[in-house]
Amino acid sequence: MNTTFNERLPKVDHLFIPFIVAGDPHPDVTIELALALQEAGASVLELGIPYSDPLADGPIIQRASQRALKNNMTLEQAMNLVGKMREKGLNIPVVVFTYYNPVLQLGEDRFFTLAHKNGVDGLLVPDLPYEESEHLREECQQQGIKYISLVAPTSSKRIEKIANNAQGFLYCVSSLGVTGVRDTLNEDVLGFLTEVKQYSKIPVAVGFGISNADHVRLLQDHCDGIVIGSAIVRKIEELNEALLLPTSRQKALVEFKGYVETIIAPIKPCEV
Amino acid sequence: MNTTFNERLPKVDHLFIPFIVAGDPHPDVTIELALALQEAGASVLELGIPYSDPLADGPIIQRASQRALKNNMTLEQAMNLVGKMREKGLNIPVVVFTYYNPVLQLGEDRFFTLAHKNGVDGLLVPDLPYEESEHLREECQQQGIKYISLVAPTSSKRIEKIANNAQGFLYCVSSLGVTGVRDTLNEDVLGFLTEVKQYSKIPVAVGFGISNADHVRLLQDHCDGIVIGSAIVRKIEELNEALLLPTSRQKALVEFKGYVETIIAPIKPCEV
Amino acid sequence: GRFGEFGGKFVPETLMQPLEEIEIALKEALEDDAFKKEYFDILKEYSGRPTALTYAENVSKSLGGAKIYLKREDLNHTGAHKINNAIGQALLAKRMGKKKIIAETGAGQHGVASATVAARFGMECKVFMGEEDIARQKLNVFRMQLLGAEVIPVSSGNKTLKDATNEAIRYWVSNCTDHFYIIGSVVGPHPYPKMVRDFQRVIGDEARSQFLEREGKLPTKIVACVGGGSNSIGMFYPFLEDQVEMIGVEAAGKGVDSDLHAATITKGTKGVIHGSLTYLLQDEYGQITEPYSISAGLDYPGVGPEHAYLADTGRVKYESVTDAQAIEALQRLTIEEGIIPAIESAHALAKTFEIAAMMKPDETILVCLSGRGDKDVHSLMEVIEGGIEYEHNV
Amino acid sequence: GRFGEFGGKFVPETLMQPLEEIEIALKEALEDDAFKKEYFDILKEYSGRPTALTYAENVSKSLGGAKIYLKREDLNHTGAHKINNAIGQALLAKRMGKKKIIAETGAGQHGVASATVAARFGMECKVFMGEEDIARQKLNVFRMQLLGAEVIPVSSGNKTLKDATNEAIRYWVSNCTDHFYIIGSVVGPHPYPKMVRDFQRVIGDEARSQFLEREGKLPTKIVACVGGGSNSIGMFYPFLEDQVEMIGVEAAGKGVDSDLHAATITKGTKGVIHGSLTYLLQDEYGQITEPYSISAGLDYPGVGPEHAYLADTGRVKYESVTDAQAIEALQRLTIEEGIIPAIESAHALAKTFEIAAMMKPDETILVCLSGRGDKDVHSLMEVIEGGIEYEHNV
Repeated sequence: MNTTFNERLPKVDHLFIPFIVAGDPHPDVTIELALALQEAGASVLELGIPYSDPLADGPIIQRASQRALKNNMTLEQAMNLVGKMREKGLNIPVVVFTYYNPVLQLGEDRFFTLAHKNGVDGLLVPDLPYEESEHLREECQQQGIKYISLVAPTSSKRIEKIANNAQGFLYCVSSLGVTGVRDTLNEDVLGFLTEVKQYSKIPVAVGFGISNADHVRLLQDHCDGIVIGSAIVRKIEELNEALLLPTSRQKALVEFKGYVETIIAPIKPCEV
Repeated sequence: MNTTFNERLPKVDHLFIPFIVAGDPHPDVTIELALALQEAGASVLELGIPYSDPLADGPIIQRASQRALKNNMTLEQAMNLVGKMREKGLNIPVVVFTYYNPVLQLGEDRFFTLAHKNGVDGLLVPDLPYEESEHLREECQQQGIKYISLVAPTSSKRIEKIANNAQGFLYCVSSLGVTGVRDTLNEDVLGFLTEVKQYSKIPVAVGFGISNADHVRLLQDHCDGIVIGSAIVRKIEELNEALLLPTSRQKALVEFKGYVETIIAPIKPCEV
Repeated sequence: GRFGEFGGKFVPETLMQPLEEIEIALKEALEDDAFKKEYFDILKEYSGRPTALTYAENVSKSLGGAKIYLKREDLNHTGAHKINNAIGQALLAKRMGKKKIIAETGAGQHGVASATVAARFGMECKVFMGEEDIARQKLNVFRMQLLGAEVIPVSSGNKTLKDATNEAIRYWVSNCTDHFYIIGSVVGPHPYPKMVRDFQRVIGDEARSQFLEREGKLPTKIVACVGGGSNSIGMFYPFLEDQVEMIGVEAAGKGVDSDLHAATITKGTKGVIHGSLTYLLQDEYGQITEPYSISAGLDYPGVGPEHAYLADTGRVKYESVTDAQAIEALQRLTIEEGIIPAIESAHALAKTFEIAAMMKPDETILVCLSGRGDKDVHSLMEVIEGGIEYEHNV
Repeated sequence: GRFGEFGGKFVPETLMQPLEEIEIALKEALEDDAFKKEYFDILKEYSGRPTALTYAENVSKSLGGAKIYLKREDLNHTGAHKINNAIGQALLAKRMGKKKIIAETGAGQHGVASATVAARFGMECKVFMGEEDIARQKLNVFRMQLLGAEVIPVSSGNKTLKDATNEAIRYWVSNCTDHFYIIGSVVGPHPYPKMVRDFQRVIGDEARSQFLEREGKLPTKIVACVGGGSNSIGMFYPFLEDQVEMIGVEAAGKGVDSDLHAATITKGTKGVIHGSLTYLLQDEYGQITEPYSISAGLDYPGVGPEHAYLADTGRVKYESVTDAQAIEALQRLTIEEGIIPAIESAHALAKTFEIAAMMKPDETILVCLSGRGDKDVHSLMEVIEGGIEYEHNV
């Protein structure tokens, strides 16, 4: 059990976990972006499912969701998109990041069928906290899908119980608030990460607001992985038109990959 | 006592009591209008004092008041205007028609001084009913000024007491409502007049809404006098510009006199 | 029908008999337990009385003086004390067999109250309103229409409250046999000033017993705004025999030394307006002059004759407050207590705040919050340009 | 934290601890007599409770069926039931030492209530409001600003209530350590649906004892409108164990068979919205769809989870009423009873009138008049073009 995620996980000092939204700016482009991220050194791909009411997300990912929804992206289509990524050579673990309602409407059985069929390795549901996720967590465990748990700066006494039951990697929310680019990170996060690492038996990744190489440098000695979402999605938004035009897409993908490499330079992965 | 009014009163079958507003359209013109009315057969002149809030008046007399107020007409000036009318040959009794507030502000002493000086013979205060007028009525009596009382269709049991104390002539309000031109008169007025005449020891005049010769014809056998206000004031309004221009004034006065004569034709006065 | 020398019935003869009928009917009604029960039941079950007595704790503490209590007439159905009187008069009209009512209105509050009771009692209702006021108070016009009333535009004079009242009286003269005229304040010919007081004294009666229950004593001072003066008479009357200082607050507009104010008692002279001898704003010739106040409800050139009497006897002191002071008080109560008062009531508040600050913490002031300020928010949006500059100084 | 399968806490991990703190504080508060006394004292002395129970005699008689009683939440301070809950939550926030509050608002009623209690308790207040709603409700925006609140325009999504709620939650996630989020209806994550119910049950508790006093028995049926559903839960809850039929009325907008409605229970499916498992309007992929109703207060794609539960158990029936039916009911109550109801409440009235006509005169209906319609007069002016066509048929 639980082999796929771990088998696919590169053996690196620091996990680099990029986030993109399925269908932004177009389903075909999402595949190319995933492959570019793998080339840039991604250890795990977090694939966001666009949602009408993304409570935990800031404006950048909200806008990306809106673009993807205009492309009629759904949870099912996004999981099938992972299958196409696999066909095109994506080897790293893929975690589907989705609000709970689309999963509920799709149905758990259908979700797992699609996950197995398409090589989806993990599931992260930002609005399904520990108490509400018990059933889905167990199902995931039985189905060999990593259910990714989050801990937040407010979690306090909850950290231990969440860490004890976490799978894949433990996602530490860097600070209060929703996803988004932040200019500075509150250094309180370092103590928080230290505390979380005491309880965690699996890699501890940190996300929310990590936007540049300085942030990465600040965090790298205090965690096992770094999630970068809004900074990447903002770059995709910036390259939106170029990515959509077949004639300029390759050039845009190169720029995209270079941008990502710059951010994660401090933890440039090398096999260990 | 009480000689002036009666001395000046023409001996006719039917009193014709026209109403005009002092200062409308101009003080000088008011004098000319008064003289024209005398020529047309007026038995008594009712001279209206313009007031800011003429509660008992309809739109025609309201507008005339506004015009007169713009000419800065006041109660005192209006009474002095009567003096000038006398100088120019006005012989018939003059009753000042004024709301109570201007009298109150002028003061009773000053009012009587001005009345005597200018040959004012009577006073009619439309908002000073029997119960409120006791003091002023007595003062008038002592000063030889006729205090004109009104009875209305709603007066019922009050008619007798009002009639018993009436002086000069008793003013019957033809119908419910304020002054104004009416197309038709309610024939209920005939019974009302008959009732009033039972109690009255002095001439009974009827007013409010009497607008044309047909009205006069209807009423002439049931009363001793007829008050015509709004119909005359409306004609003055119509002739406003012509009356104001010295070059056209005489022609307008002739037209005015003709109009008045037409209305009162049924009771064309002849000395008895 | 007099309060000292003030009051009376200065009306056309046509109205004398109708007024006498009202006087007789009123006297009988007020002696009839069934009538009183119906009146108080409707006040309770329809209008939501008793209205609350609110301790304005934040303002009292920030001023550092007397404890201020608000009598919350704003919580009445339709949002002001006007409904107390409209209910009473409509019940009297019903008792007299009149099924058509007339009312005058300035800002529209009494018009809405009259239209409301007309709907409730199945009566026809005509509301006279100046064309100027109609243009300024479109929403209240629509409220009245929604309630089934006919709003009759008045184009005479300055097209505001005084003219609407004139026109309502004129209409009444023409239709007095089957119409009942519901006057909105303690003005007009006798018995109106007394009748409106009788139907508004519930404010003071309630406040007196509520205050005794809460504080165990009577208030040191009582403050209320005075336009025609119905909320203030309603508040003052039940305390007249008590050792309580009372202050009526008139609208000083742009200042009592300017021509733009409505401070009738402060600056007016004796005269007759709308059937009653009282203080009014007039020129030396007795022509009534136009008042001015930011508050449509205080923008009236006369005042109830009983106030004139209470001013002359010295039992009640009358002072005045400018537009600017009223706006400041409105904002202060809003931001410190979460209550948006009517701009009329804000005049009483401004005076209250001024004197409370000079009083001791064991002293108390009872102030009549005669209505809610929702109706004024639109005007305030225009006055308070660039948002709220008033500082929150709790 | 569930009502059957409904409810729960579907929120980001960051909010789990703050929610637990609220849950604990709420439990302690509701067991603390001093807290309850303060809550009830403020309801009475500040908001004017108990609100009246009005027998709608004219409408009852013109329909010829059941006697209709109105629970008059429109007479509350600020004009709707929203203040009951805002007072309760603000007191809880104070107890928890939080001096900053957040609220979301659609038409502005809850925003005004929150701004009001913030002023009263000396708290800082941010109100999130969709840009569309801000444009449509300028006066309520100014009321909130006058009360010292900051109105934060929300430009995400369709710029209405759902989006304002999303944005309020996002802001709360960022500021949960020192901010208290006052949710305006029985929605959101546990313990909000329970807490809001606990602070709104005063409606039903009062109505139950008032009704027993007036009629000597319980009502045959109870009707209330359901958007999020706070006035209806507040009304229904104290009667759940009684033999009383209850009907919640949703907004059918242009018709439940069109795409333009907000009939969540009638036409929705189970899902998660704003932290709670309930019925909602969504597409087959779980994307929440935009609701529609003429009534901003019912224009919400979800519904309180307790309503979902009461619908599933069959204890309460949920039906729906169109825009046109609601407008007609609003006009009917206005013209026959002199009470302008909120367009939200008019939905409950439309259903009430429909069923009352089929009931016997010895039967009774209790309906929650959740708010006053002054706020809707402006919109109605646009809807009812050419004046009132509805016939007065008393």
